[in-house]
Amino acid sequence: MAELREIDGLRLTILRGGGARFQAAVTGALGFELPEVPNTVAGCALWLGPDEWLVVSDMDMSEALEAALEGEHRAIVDVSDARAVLELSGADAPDVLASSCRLDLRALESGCCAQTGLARVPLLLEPREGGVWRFYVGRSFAAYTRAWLEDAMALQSISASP
Amino acid sequence: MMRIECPWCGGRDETEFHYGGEAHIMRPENPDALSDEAWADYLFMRANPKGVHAERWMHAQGCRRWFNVLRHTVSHEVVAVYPMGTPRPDLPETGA
Amino acid sequence: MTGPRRLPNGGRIDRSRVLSFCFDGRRYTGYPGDTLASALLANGVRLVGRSFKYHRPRGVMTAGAEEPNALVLLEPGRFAEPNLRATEIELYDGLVAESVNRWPSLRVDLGAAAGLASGLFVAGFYYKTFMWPPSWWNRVYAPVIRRMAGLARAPSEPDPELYEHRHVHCDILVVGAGPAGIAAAHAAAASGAHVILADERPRPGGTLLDGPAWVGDEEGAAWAERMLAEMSAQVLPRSTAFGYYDHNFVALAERLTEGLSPAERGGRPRQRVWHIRARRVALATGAHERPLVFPGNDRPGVMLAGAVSAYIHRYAVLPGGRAVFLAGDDSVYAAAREFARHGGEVAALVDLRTDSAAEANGLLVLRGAVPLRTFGRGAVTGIEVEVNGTRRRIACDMVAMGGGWNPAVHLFSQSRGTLRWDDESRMFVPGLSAQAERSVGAAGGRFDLEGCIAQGAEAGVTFACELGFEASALSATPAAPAAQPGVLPVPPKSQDKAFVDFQNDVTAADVALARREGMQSVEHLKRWTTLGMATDQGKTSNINGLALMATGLGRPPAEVGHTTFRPPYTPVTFGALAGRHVGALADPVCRTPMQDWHETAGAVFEPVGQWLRARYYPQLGENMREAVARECRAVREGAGILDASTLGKIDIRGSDAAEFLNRIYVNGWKTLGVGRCRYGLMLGEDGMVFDDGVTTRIGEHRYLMTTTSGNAAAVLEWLETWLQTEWPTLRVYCTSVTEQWGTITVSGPQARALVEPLVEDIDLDPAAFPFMSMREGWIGGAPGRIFRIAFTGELSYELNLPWRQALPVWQRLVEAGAVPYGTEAMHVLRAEKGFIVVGHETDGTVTPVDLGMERMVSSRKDFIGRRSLARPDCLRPDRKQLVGLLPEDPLEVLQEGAQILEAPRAAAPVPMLGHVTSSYWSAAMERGFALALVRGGRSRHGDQVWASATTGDSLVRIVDPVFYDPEGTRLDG
Amino acid sequence: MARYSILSLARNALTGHRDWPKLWRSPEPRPAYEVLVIGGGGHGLATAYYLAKEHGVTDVAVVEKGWLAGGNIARNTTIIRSNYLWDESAALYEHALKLWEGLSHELNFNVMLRQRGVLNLAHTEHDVRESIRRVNANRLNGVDAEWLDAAGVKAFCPPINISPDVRYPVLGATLQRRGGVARHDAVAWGYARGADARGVDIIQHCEVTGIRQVRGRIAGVETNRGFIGANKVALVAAGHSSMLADMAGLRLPVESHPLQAMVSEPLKPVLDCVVMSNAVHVYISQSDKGELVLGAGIDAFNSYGQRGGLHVLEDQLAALMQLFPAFSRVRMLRSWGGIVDVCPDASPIISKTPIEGLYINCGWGTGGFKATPTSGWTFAHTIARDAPHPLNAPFALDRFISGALVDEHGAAAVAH
Ligand SMILES: Cc1cc2nc3c(=O)[nH]c(=O)nc-3n(C[C@H](O)[C@H](O)[C@H](O)COP(=O)(O)OP(=O)(O)OC[C@H]3O[C@@H](n4cnc5c(N)ncnc54)[C@H](O)[C@@H]3O)c2cc1C
Ligand SMILES: NC(=O)c1ccc[n+]([C@@H]2O[C@H](COP(=O)([O-])OP(=O)(O)OC[C@H]3O[C@@H](n4cnc5c(N)ncnc54)[C@H](O)[C@@H]3O)[C@@H](O)[C@H]2O)c1
Ligand SMILES: Cc1cc2nc3c(=O)[nH]c(=O)nc-3n(C[C@H](O)[C@H](O)[C@H](O)COP(=O)(O)O)c2cc1C
Ligand SMILES: [Zn+2]
Repeated sequence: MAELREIDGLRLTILRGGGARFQAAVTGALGFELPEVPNTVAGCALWLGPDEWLVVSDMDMSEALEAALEGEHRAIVDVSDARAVLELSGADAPDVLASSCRLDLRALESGCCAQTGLARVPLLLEPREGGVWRFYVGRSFAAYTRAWLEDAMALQSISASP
Repeated sequence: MMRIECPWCGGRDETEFHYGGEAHIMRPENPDALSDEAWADYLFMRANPKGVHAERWMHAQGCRRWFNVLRHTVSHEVVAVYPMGTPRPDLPETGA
Repeated sequence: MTGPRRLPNGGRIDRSRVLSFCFDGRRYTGYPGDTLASALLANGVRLVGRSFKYHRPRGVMTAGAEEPNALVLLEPGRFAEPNLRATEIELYDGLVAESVNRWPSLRVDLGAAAGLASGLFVAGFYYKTFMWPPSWWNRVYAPVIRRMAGLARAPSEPDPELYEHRHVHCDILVVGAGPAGIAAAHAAAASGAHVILADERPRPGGTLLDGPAWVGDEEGAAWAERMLAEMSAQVLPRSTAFGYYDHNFVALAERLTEGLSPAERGGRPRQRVWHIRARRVALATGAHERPLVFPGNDRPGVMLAGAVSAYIHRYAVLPGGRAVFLAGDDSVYAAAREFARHGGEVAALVDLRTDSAAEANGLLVLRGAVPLRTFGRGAVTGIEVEVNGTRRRIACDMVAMGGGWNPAVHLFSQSRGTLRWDDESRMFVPGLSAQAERSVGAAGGRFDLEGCIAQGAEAGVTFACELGFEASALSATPAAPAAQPGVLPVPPKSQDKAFVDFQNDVTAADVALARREGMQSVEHLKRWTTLGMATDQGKTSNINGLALMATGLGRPPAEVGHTTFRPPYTPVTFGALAGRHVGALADPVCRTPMQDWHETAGAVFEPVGQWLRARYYPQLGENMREAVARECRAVREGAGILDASTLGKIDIRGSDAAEFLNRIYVNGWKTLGVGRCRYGLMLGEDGMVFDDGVTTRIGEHRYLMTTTSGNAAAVLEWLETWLQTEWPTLRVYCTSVTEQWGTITVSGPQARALVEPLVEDIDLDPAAFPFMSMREGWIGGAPGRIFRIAFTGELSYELNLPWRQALPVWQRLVEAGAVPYGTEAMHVLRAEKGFIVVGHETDGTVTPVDLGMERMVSSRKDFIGRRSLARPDCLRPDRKQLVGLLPEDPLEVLQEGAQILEAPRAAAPVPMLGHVTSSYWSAAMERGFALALVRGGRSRHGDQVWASATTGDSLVRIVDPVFYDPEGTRLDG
Repeated sequence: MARYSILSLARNALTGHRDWPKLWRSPEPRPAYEVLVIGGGGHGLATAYYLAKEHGVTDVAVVEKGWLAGGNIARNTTIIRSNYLWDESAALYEHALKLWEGLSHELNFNVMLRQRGVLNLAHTEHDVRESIRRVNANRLNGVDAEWLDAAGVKAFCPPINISPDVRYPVLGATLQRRGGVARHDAVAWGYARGADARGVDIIQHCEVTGIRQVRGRIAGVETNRGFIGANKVALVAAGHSSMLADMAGLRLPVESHPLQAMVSEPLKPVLDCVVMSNAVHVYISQSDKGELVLGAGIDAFNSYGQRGGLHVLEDQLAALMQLFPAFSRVRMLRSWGGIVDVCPDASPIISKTPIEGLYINCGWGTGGFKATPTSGWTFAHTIARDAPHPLNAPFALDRFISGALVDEHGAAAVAH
């Protein structure tokens, strides 16, 4: 069994920058330290690159960040619309994912995240508590990604049936 | 299909990467000062060795960072991964 | 009982159910657990196929993946599968199969006439003939050759079934679930490692199921079952590892519906391709038995000895009544004993050697014998052998042969491991590994059961330890018993055909002929004779072929070498490799916020990159030209709206952003004011135009770049590449915001009137909001931006709205009277203005100077591609340059891609001056017009030339490429 | 050279085929040759053949590091066509096609040229435009070319799917009727036999390990079988060109990539023409033996491994499923890879070099099989006369300096 749903209402912000001052200022604004370990999540920030994070929150963080980072070399870019958020859950979710995802899913647990490809679509994968797999995927690709996953779910349930 | 070690994300399948060809080809400081031959050398001429090749890869579906790789062009063995801007590391002779 | 040759008991079949099946129109019965081959043999069917070239009658020769003869077309019709091996098809009720490569029937095959002329049709004969008269080759010979060739008919209907993929990582992959593989998986899994054990067959056990086997005092099959029950490995039956690729990547094809009739499959995916990345791989793929090469060795009824034992034990089928066993190694004795024990009559055990000590259990043994020929019309009725100089003819209905064993080193070799010829055992065995892998059991050249198991377990433990799991040490693998090498073939003396490659009809004489003609390398032998190129890929023939060549050359096999093992190990279905990337899921489709709307509106779409863009919106009764003309008029006379959401958008930030743009674009960026827009052109380092678009300075150190729709990802990567590799010190960040902003272009004299009601805080007055500038504000209740840029030449507002809020604004604009126009009208409108489109006016060979944009090209700075523009070829005055064209017949619309000629077409070759890059009907001018690249065109305005198209040649006049409103008076509405 | 004919075949059948002569000798290398050709692939052998036949230069050796014709000539998908966009290429490939048309007789060796027609499919408006552009250019250059709409494609190639409901529908295609396929190995063997008969020494298992120059002039080559002197050395080593050029201190605008191909199990005739698609990236034909022969694009990275990744084949088959859904249940029998030498402009180099006595022929990338006859013909001319023939003059090394590239990427579809 697996289930797929779309999550609405999250604010997504790309944050770019680096260095101690930057880190400190971000910590001040967000209340937690940005994850420095690649492919991990801290607070509400997901690691995307050595100087790049995705901040996921209920409210717009960009003003606070802009204010805190005044004078720093940084980028704060709202991508709330640019990416759709999907969540796949259920016992079959890993098998559904394995229909196209080439990551070692065994190595992924909550607290991690990974950018990768699924069915030729680039996306960001975040395993969450309770066996939930969250995807952040380019908005224009969302329909295709859903269709792919729904197809994989259907095949999975047929194969699983005796 | 190869597995390539992204210096940030670790080993990922080749399909996540874009290949960038030979590494360490510096864009000339002052192109105008170059002869047509020298410019052609920069633009087109490549080492293309059979053996260990210094090359660039970008983790396109991942962290989107470029990095350098030493890879054997026959065995496809990846013998070193190192950051952009650092010189090619010395290697003990590999028999691969 | 299902067939006269079925034994009353035994076998791993389910006798509780009788299955009925049909072969070549005749009905037979069998049991679950049978293969098509075993069921046919049980029914006494011996003729099952015809060979490729001579159409010789053939029977089942093996019991597995190496079968060269028994090929069938399974389920003619929608579920057709060509060229399957009957030895691998699991029987199901209602199965229908046909033999292949025969006409009109298997028994009476006219193609067998080729066999009569086989004296001519030796290896390589094609190359020596069919050349006279020359015209006959294409008309007569080749079509006949083609009709004769090929095995089964190709399927002709779309595939009703589905295939899927799975990607997994594991610690240890074990290929082959015979004793060695089971032992390896068991030992490895016990350590807690994640182990996958795959076997191509439906049931694990390997050769343990083929004959009597004891592991200690446990019966072999029971041992296998117990071990499997005990271990926590993931077991994949019916899964063939078909390719071993770089970095321990192994691909498997799993057959999910094997043994089920089409009706029983219930929409289940038919096959699944596993992509396994394993940290360690154990190859326990067993060995293939080597046929003997002697005249008449291809008659139906001649089988491999191991297969005879397998048919008895797996399927309770005694494939013959009275048999001659031809032994090239000791394992044939065991098969003969089994045959006799199960009621078969062993007419003789003919040993080609003189020195075997194998136990014959009272069977008649003829030592030092040479098989001379076989007899029989449909199937074998006897064999002649020579023993000590005397010839003996022995009547029989089956000949079981075995020349020794070839380790199944296919995957090992694919992994780039090097093979070693072992003189003692006379076989190629795995030598140096190239990857994290080990061959164990028969695949590694080990043939004693105890040794196979010990070797497997040792590999399992070693792997587990290497990977950091705790595994208990085992007792060491016992020393291998003395090698019992089989025999290698020697060239037979007789004229009768002695087959080496059964499917492709390559005989020992062909090998000798190839040698005499100089085709002495095994690779030449293969390509000259097609040895090893059939659907079995030489599993039974390669070693015999190279051994014959070695003997002929008087060189050791090690020197002669082997041909290359290539994936797949056994054939893999195309559809399975394609997986779910078919039909609607073939390739991602990118959708804009207005995509649903376009679909509802009946738009015709065109692929642009991964997008499907609305090309035009035909209204009732309109053809494309009418629709596009209407859309164009709407823009020129009223207002149109275009969904431009597909344009690439890149947010560029940082204190060095202007410097960065300066290096990327041909033109200068340092003077652009905040809120202003500028058109930019970027080149490859070779000086050729790569992309273009408008970039806007939206803040002190912040720009928004737009790119062409198809190039968005490439441009972002281009920017990142330069930043990361050449200019890491530039303080610039680039972020894609393509899908953040839905983009609606409102264009036409009425544009302002349409936009005005939507905006709350932006003054649209041209004085306050001039051309090539940008304003931020609220649009239709959403925070957005408006750009005054115009690809149509009309007053235009390009609205950027948050993606999810774009559709309502679009709908409001439509309701207010804006006419949606598609990419085709957009192209017409921009071409009227002489604006280029990358991909129309450029093809990777066009510089900005060619496009007449030399004034844009800054001389005060360096930029990517600049130096290339100074190369001699880029300075030629006769380069092709962008011009406009007007057909002398105003009603004519030139063909895009028409070539420009000085004079009407003459005899080829005709010098060409250039070509039409874009051509349309202009509703505004009420005439056809075009853009073109023409040699030295800029200095030729006014000249008449010809446009030469597939549809004919037309007289055209070269003009300035700006056709419409050259002064730009319409920009402000 | 013993001539092949129906009679000779019948005569030999009577004597049990005992008396066929060797196709070529296996001579020991002599100390020196006038011309030494490095590379016993199709192009090297054709070069030697035409040196002897057209220019009377018979003091020639071809040295091959492995078995004769085991490089790309042994592993290509055998597509032959001449419908290239630019005048320079069209002239070159059309000359080749004309030679192909008489080759079996010229060589007295049936190379099994089958002119079944080559379709280059168009799937987007862009493809359509560029296809028509090429058709027009071809016709004006005297190359046969037609533009077919989707219905025309279906009529010419019945098994193809032209439904508009697929992701990349077939909008039309260019057709070159004279295009087709040939038996790749036979081409090399035929040239080898012809060259050998004219006195050329073909030396297999002889690997060049160094190129000796004396005072800026070629003196000969070092090989694993010793030094062989030569007045002129011709590099025709396809995927290994950079390696050899490097031995002479030359850098080339060439990179070596894997290019993969595959065959299906043999089937009764089902596809009578060659179908190529750039946009969805696959090309297919059916051989005389009945296999479907398929290829795709190169693997992205540099390699001398003669193998590539499975994903390339998977993508290619997914593309095929759009074009030929009925082939879904056909099975892949064998896949393999070659090493293709790719130039930045997807055009070859047939050229003198800055080193006196050294000539180079390379950069054919994914598409040199079809050019084999002319590649050899023009190269022989260049070597014998020490000057290019007008046909290959545009394909000199110095075009990379002047910028006069012959860019066949943009419009000429997949360059096979
Ligand atoms: C999978 C694939 C599909 C293709 N499909 C097509 C197609 O459909 N149509 C088409 O026109 N073209 C096609 N090609 C391209 C075509 O095969 C090549 O362009 C052409 O064969 C190259 O010329 P060649 O035959 O001389 O090369 P090769 O056969 O590669 O000859 C070069 C020879 O040089 C030898 N050599 C290298 N180094 C040394 C040394 N140091 N000393 C001695 N000898 C050396 C090599 O061993 C080799 O035999 C394809 C290529 C591949 C790989
Ligand atoms: N000369 C002899 O006496 C002789 C000869 C042959 C075998 N044997 C006996 O055979 C046994 C060898 O055991 P083993 O475990 O090495 O081999 P095995 O033959 O018992 O098992 C190999 C298994 O691997 C499977 N396989 C092969 N290739 C595969 C692939 N690519 N993908 C998936 N599955 C694949 C086979 O179908 C088989 O089930 C021993 O018992 C030995 O005594 C003896
Ligand atoms: C046009 C063509 C057709 C081929 N047909 C077959 C075939 O029917 N069976 C086969 O096993 N291999 C076939 N091959 C592939 C060869 O076996 C071999 O893989 C190829 O020549 C590359 O050599 P290698 O695999 O030894 O490296 C074919 C190759 C080509 C180029
Ligand atoms: Zn990464």
